Amino acid sequence: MRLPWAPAANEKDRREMLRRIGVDDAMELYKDIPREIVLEKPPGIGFGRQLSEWELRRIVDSMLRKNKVYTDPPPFLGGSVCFHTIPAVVDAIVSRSEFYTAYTPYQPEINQGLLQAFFEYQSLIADLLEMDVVNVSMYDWSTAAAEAILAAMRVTRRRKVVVAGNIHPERMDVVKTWLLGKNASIQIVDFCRETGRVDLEQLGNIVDNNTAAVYVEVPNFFGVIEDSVDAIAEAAHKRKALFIVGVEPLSLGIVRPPGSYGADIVVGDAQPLGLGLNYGGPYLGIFAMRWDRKLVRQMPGRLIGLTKTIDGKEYGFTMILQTREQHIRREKATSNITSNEALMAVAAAAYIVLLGGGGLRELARSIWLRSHYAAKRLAELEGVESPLFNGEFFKEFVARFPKPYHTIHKMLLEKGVLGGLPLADKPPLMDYYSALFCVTEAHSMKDIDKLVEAIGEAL
Amino acid sequence: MRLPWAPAANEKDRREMLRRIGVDDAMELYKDIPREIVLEKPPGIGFGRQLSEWELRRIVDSMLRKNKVYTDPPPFLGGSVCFHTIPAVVDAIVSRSEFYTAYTPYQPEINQGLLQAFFEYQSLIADLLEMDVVNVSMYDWSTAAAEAILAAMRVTRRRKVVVAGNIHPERMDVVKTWLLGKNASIQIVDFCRETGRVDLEQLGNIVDNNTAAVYVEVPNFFGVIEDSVDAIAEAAHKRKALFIVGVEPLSLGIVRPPGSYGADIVVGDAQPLGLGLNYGGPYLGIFAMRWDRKLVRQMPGRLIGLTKTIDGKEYGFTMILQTREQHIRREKATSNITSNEALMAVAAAAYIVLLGGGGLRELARSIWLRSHYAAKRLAELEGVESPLFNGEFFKEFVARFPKPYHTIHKMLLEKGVLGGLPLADKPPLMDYYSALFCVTEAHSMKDIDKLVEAIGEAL
Amino acid sequence: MIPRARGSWRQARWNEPLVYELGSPNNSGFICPYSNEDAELERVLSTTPEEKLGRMLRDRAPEIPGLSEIEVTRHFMRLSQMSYGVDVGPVPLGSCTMKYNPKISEDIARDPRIRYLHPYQDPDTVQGLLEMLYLLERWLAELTGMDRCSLQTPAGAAGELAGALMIRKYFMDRGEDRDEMLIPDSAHGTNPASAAMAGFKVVRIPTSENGTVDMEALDAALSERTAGIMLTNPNTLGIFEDRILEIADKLHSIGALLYYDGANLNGIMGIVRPGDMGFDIIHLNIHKTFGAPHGGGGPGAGVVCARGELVDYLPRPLIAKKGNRYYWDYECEKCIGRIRMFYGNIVPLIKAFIYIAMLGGDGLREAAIQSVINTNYFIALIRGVDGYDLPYDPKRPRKHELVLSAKPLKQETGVTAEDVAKALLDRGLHAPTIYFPLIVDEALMIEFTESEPRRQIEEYAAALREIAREARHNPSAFKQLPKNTSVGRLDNVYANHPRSVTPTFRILRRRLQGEQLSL
Amino acid sequence: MIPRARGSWRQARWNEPLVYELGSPNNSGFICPYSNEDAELERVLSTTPEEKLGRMLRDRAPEIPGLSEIEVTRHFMRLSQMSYGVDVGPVPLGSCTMKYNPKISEDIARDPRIRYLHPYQDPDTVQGLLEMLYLLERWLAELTGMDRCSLQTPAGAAGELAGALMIRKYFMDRGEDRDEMLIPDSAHGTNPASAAMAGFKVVRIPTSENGTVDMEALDAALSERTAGIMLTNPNTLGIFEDRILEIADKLHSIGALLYYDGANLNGIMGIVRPGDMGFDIIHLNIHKTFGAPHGGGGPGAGVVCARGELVDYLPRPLIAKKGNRYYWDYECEKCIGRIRMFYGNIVPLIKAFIYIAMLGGDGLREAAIQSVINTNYFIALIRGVDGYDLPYDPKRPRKHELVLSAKPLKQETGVTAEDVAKALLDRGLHAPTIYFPLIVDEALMIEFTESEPRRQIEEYAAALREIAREARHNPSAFKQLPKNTSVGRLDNVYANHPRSVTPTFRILRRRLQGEQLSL
Ligand SMILES: Cc1ncc(COP(=O)(O)O)c(C=O)c1O
Ligand SMILES: Cc1ncc(COP(=O)(O)O)c(C=O)c1O
Repeated sequence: MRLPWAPAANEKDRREMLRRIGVDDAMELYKDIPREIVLEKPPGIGFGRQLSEWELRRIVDSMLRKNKVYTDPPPFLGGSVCFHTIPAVVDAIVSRSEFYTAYTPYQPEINQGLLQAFFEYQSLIADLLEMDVVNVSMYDWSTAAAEAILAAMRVTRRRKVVVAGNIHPERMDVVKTWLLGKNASIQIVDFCRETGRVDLEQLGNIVDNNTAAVYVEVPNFFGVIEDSVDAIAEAAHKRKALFIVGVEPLSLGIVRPPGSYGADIVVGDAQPLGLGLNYGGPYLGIFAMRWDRKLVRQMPGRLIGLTKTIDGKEYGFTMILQTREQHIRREKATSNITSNEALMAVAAAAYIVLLGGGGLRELARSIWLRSHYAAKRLAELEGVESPLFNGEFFKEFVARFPKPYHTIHKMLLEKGVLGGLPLADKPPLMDYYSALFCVTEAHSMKDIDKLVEAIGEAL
Repeated sequence: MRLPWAPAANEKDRREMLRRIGVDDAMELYKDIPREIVLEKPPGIGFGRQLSEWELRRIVDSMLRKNKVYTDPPPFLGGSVCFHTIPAVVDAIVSRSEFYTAYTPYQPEINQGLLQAFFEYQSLIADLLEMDVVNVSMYDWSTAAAEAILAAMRVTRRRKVVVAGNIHPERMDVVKTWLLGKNASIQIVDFCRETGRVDLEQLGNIVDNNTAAVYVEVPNFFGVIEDSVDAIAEAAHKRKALFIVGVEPLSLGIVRPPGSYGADIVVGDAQPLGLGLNYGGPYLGIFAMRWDRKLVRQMPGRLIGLTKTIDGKEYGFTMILQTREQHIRREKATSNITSNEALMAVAAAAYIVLLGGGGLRELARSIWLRSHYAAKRLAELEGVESPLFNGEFFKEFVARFPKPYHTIHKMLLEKGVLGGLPLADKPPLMDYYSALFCVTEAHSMKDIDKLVEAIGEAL
Repeated sequence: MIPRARGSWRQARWNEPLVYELGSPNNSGFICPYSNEDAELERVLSTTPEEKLGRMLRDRAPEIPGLSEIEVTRHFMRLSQMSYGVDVGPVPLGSCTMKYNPKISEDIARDPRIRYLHPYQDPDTVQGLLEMLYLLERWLAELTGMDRCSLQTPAGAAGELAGALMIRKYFMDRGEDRDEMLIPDSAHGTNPASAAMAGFKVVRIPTSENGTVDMEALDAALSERTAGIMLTNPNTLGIFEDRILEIADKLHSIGALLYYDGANLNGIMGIVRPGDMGFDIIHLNIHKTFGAPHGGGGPGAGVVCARGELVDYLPRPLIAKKGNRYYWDYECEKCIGRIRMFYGNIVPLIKAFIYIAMLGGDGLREAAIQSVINTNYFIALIRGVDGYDLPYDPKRPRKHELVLSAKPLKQETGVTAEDVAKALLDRGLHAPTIYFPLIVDEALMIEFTESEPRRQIEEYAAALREIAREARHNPSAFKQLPKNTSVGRLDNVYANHPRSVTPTFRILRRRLQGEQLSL
Repeated sequence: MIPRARGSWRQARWNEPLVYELGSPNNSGFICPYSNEDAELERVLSTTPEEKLGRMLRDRAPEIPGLSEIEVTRHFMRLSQMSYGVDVGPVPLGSCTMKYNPKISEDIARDPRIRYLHPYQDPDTVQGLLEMLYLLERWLAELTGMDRCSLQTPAGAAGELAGALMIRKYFMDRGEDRDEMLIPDSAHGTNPASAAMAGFKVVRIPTSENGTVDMEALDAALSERTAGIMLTNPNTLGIFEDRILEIADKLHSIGALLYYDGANLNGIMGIVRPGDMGFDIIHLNIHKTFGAPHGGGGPGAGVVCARGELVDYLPRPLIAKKGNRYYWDYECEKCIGRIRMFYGNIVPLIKAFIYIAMLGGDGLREAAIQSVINTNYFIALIRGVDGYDLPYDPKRPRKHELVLSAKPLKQETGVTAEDVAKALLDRGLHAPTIYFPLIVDEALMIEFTESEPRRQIEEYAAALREIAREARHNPSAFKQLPKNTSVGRLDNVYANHPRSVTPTFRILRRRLQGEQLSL
């Protein structure tokens, strides 16, 4: 059988190699495996035989044809992940095979390009967040949040964690899972039904001297921007707890960066920065910390730093502070992470510099305008509360309808419109009448009008 | 206005640059243009304003949605261009931007990679054809054929050209157009209605001492393989005319190469070697010659050769025999060609070595088997003559139906089957009842059965 | 006649500045979609974000350089030429299974019918993708001898964490207080780290002379506190744990579980299954074994599979099928919950689907066999070369990888494994994994996988031979290597020193502005 | 603190053998589709190709090396790193308009809804593509002031040939025997070559001191034999022919025609139109002006346009629209026929569509203006640098390009334009076009287009300045340059010598086997 990708599989080479090894048959190399568990023949997986590229393409095509792609109008689904546009140059860059077929740059001298790109990613995100230290990636926002809380527990040696009740429910789940082995106590803070914002007073009461961290998202699950961040920071810091903030990075084109209001650790997801939706992944967990020895020594994940050659003449980049990591510190490591989402960091870096600070602001403004336009237009429909919460929002907002949303949603689908995210089964709202909409730069006014019109017809 | 691709367009830079130039306004740089023809405003072309990538994507998408792509089954359309499969690695290679954004390698030292790839293309095609010298490309098979005839006229200083009447009609047109200014006399040789092959006797009679060249295609327009190539070569050479052969390169996996039967010049198209259909182009005109001073000095187009560094230590590649070309020889050049289809040569080289000699043979066999299967299955239908010609064929064949083919074709389209090429308006056959089918490695037996069944229903 | 060579290998070197030196916050290569509507929007809304954001308004645009598209392109193209992946040369990092990544998967993974799918789209609108994931799940379960797999874990380590948490929860649910996880000293660092994250105490099991788990030490470690053992087999020495069935019995007999670190599956896939060895939970590294590229560190994908009642503990949702319809099964009575958001790293998973689909079971087995031939062929070529040792029963065939020791070389010449690595780089060959596993001094851990051409393996062996020879003649020269990479040997002390460590440009900027920053 | 630089630029160097040395005819990285059916097919057909092909059977597989996919990938990836395009650095070749090629066009051009279309598909099944081509044709006609365009010509030179043949046929149809084509001595080589291919005698018109057509010489050349003139404007010196209206009058008044070589349109698009200058037929270089990449020599696309009655002579088919339906108009009473098969080089044409669609008329004009600013900014930077001259009225602003002469440098130091070119390469900067146009001694013809960053233009000027300085100190060193490219200066004599010229491996092989081959 011919392995199309593997050259040595040709018969002549194989024979000669076996001869040199000193065996007649390759199976002799497996003779140390207990006989009773060696398979007589390989499992019949795949499609029963080797496929050519063309056969594979046709099979895949026949499957993918069953997927429905919404681009006209683009999806209005919210839920932390939204439909954004991706500049073609970003894809061209991550399609460079020196990048995507590289391993972790353990040998920095031969991977300076990759390392520089990572360093630039870290630096650009740092400036976006106004934080000092950024790692090269966590898996996604949710694991970044979990790791942030774990780090805070290590830094403070405390076990109580205060979490805003209006964060994304899946992130809440992930945090709970990751803390399963840590004997942690997670305390949820209510949110205000009017504004959609966290209940500041309750938060102040819950945070105490056992509290390792306070975790808040800005904007939160409802798209609402927490505006008492300074007060929250103070509440946390007063008790020597760490203030962890989750952010949507594009919002930072116009929204205050967490570094400016006292965040100790910042997490988020770089998906909006040029990454494909890809049905949920790969995305890129952002993880940043203040410049603080105690904090940074507890940082999970990989860090790239600037350095120089041993002769002092040239600059270069290399992995730094590796003693935090599992391959050296093993069970005492700050995290078990090794493979991460590095390539996505290259994409995000390319995306950010293509826009620049000015472009980021422009884009954030445009998203703000469009999402507010959508909210306003929906509010014009009879019986629709839009936005449901009166806290100022960015990109996503909840609307509440006079009839169960899932029936509206179905009717929209039939019209080729992928509407908002039904919140019937989504904590923290669990409301049959509400949906979470996301409107981005991908939506023209006409797209939004189309949505509103289609909902109008469905009401 | 922001030019997204052009950096210097920012206002500050522009102002400073103008100052350095010494003008206040960029339009001063145009003051030598007669006032009366300077446009007051640019033409309102495009979509009336600058578009973002996303807007462009949506517009293009709305257009492309109107195209119908046939992949299940793949098209059965013949006509010199057929549906073939393209290995993904070929695309990955021509997507390397050092390749596709390079210019003609006038500076060889900085473009060794490109030059080596070109040299390899030339070498691989040479071995496929068993010819000695191959240029880096002509536009397509038709212009390669025209250039071959022009070269033959220069070599022989004769004006009569003998062309087989069963070549592709568009190539016939192109040859006629290109000879428009050359006072040439083109003589067409009939073909045999039984075999589909050129009338050897008539050919022998037409070729005379004024004949510059005899041009034959193997396989010809009908897919039929001329089998008297040795005799044709002899007929031409006896009169000191050049023998020019047009070939389909994949056929050479099993069909005798033209170098083995005395061809002086060989032309063809490398489209089957990993190039997309792309609705007609870009393709890649193959052009090859025997090792003969008189011939090669008349070669059109670009040639790459192996050489060494001036210190003699390393090998390298560079453009050779440039004195034939227009930039040096001007009106005495062997051709006016400069931009060509070079990138496609890289694709073809990658394709050829991915297959190797063995793979090429395997593939050619498979195509032979499939096309013969299709012809045989069609023949089983009542009243269908398939193949119409009894000469042995490769890949393409003509079938004749008991009712006008275009009505059958329409019915096939309705079933999602892109049938054979209607020959009603195609010289040299001009037959309402016939169509030219092409069957390749892309067609499974099931695909072919589907075609046959659909035709059966349409009869 | 014509000379047959070019000069020695040299990596591209561009004196490419940081983006901060190239761009300015006023530049941009981005045109915002529908920007012609913005004025109209402000009119309709009769307000602006500046007005409404109040105290949460960012006072000015982020201080981030903007570049035009040509500058972005050139910058990253140049950086890419200063990088090195398996597409340009061998990267025989052991434990990392850097195999060739078929181009067809890159192509398909870019299909808009995957890329544009929102994770919250209704399942009925993504049936094609779910079908692929479903088949993949079935194939992986079959290949490993497990019952069900969760595709959610984004990497091997996350799979380990999931597995460790499953074990933890399993015993919690049973009311058993087992808090010890046994881990061989040859194990990958993620194993103990994951176990610790799940709240286990790690009990280190030594490796015996023949390179496998020391059975006496194992016996000694077993107790009613033992929750399980984390093993990889073949282990990180490339040696198959031939007493695996015995180990499984021992653990199971005291009610403990076996976790399989699937990073080393490549040499045995299609030949022997972890399930048949007795493992209860396993993870697989999609980006290692199944031809999805590593991306300079990621994205990868882990898949965690389980047998029997442990299936209930797998992270949810699981991909499932009812009739002809595919869906996500969220049912989670005992499960550990979610390891991350959504369903997993879809893109690498699709690549694994393609890899398996194209090879089939036979092809996977062939790939495994070829990878083992390559390992042992290399051993045959390097055997007897002075300077390198093959510790732990050198006669025993290795599987996917091998671990050499450069200790003899170091003792003789002072040239270390790291120096050898740099000398390899200097020849355009990526270095092996060095200093791992920890139980081998001056370790050089080498894995060619099935992808490397024979010629390349021979070249690699020849390079190591040459390096050993040169080390004897001129050992001091090694400390200056590499020279042919885009930059020379880098200063690790400076890189990590509290007063010079520079993880972002922001820190550099602050230092340049005179701040004394120390970590 | 941290050093601010890397070492000087170095191109990647891989000692990469020819594919002939890498592969063998028995290897292959290709799996033939449906090969499982082949046996069945032979059975059904009860024959084989070997049996049926008879004397036309190739006796054995071609002697062509086969490589696995990883080997193919690595080979060409390495070769690509030893290549240089506008995506990695400036390629300011004059006359070539190497501008940035937006990535979005690469992306769209790969769409299966373009790529999989067969040229003989029924027009009703390709309406979307035809719509794009139709719009493109309309836009180009509007931009140039022409009535109709044929998209068929695959390059500029083919456009010229088409145009020259149109002129020839036009006069043939009118029974006029005009066989002379006037061409300035500054013209691109394709102009005379195309005219000659169309059967014209070329009459050379000299350039006057101010860099434009010598009007007296033109007057003297005009006669009843004059078929027309082929001009490019701005001309190859980058100078606008300011007396173009007069020239047009002169030609038209004797019944002759004007052909416009559109290669130099970039600096004036959206500002002035060839049609308004009086041209009757023009071609456009899609790959120059409209952002389709050059591909190392191609594919490009030419478009040939005409006004008035000359429209009838355009190559057919033309893209057309009736009602809402797009179609190919084959009607050809007077037309010259086909210049090539099918409809043109669709892929570059689509890229031009995208380029124009995204910029719009305003954007095209902005691009033109920026390109002219870049040219004149560079002139301002280089003015007064010893060693280089700007011949032909140095005060006059240039448009898309400029032509320097390195004659002073050569006279002073012996360092030629070619040496300057190699010294630029050595700095990682692609050289300009050298020794063209022929009317400038030691010509350095430079075109930055709108794409080059200001910084890059400054770097280029600085490099030329530095080179001139070094030439004075150490002229002999220049003959050894370049050193930093993947290979050193190549031997042209050897390359072209009849006894060593080697255009294919086949010839090398035969020489190695002892044949004495001379050309
Ligand atoms: C043996 C072993 N186990 C586990 C892992 C962890 O896998 P991942 O990098 O996917 O998290 C690795 C790889 O780094 C490994 O080599
Ligand atoms: C001025 C000029 N005219 C004509 C051409 C010919 O165009 P093409 O290369 O597209 O055939 C060129 C380019 O080479 C050119 O620079």
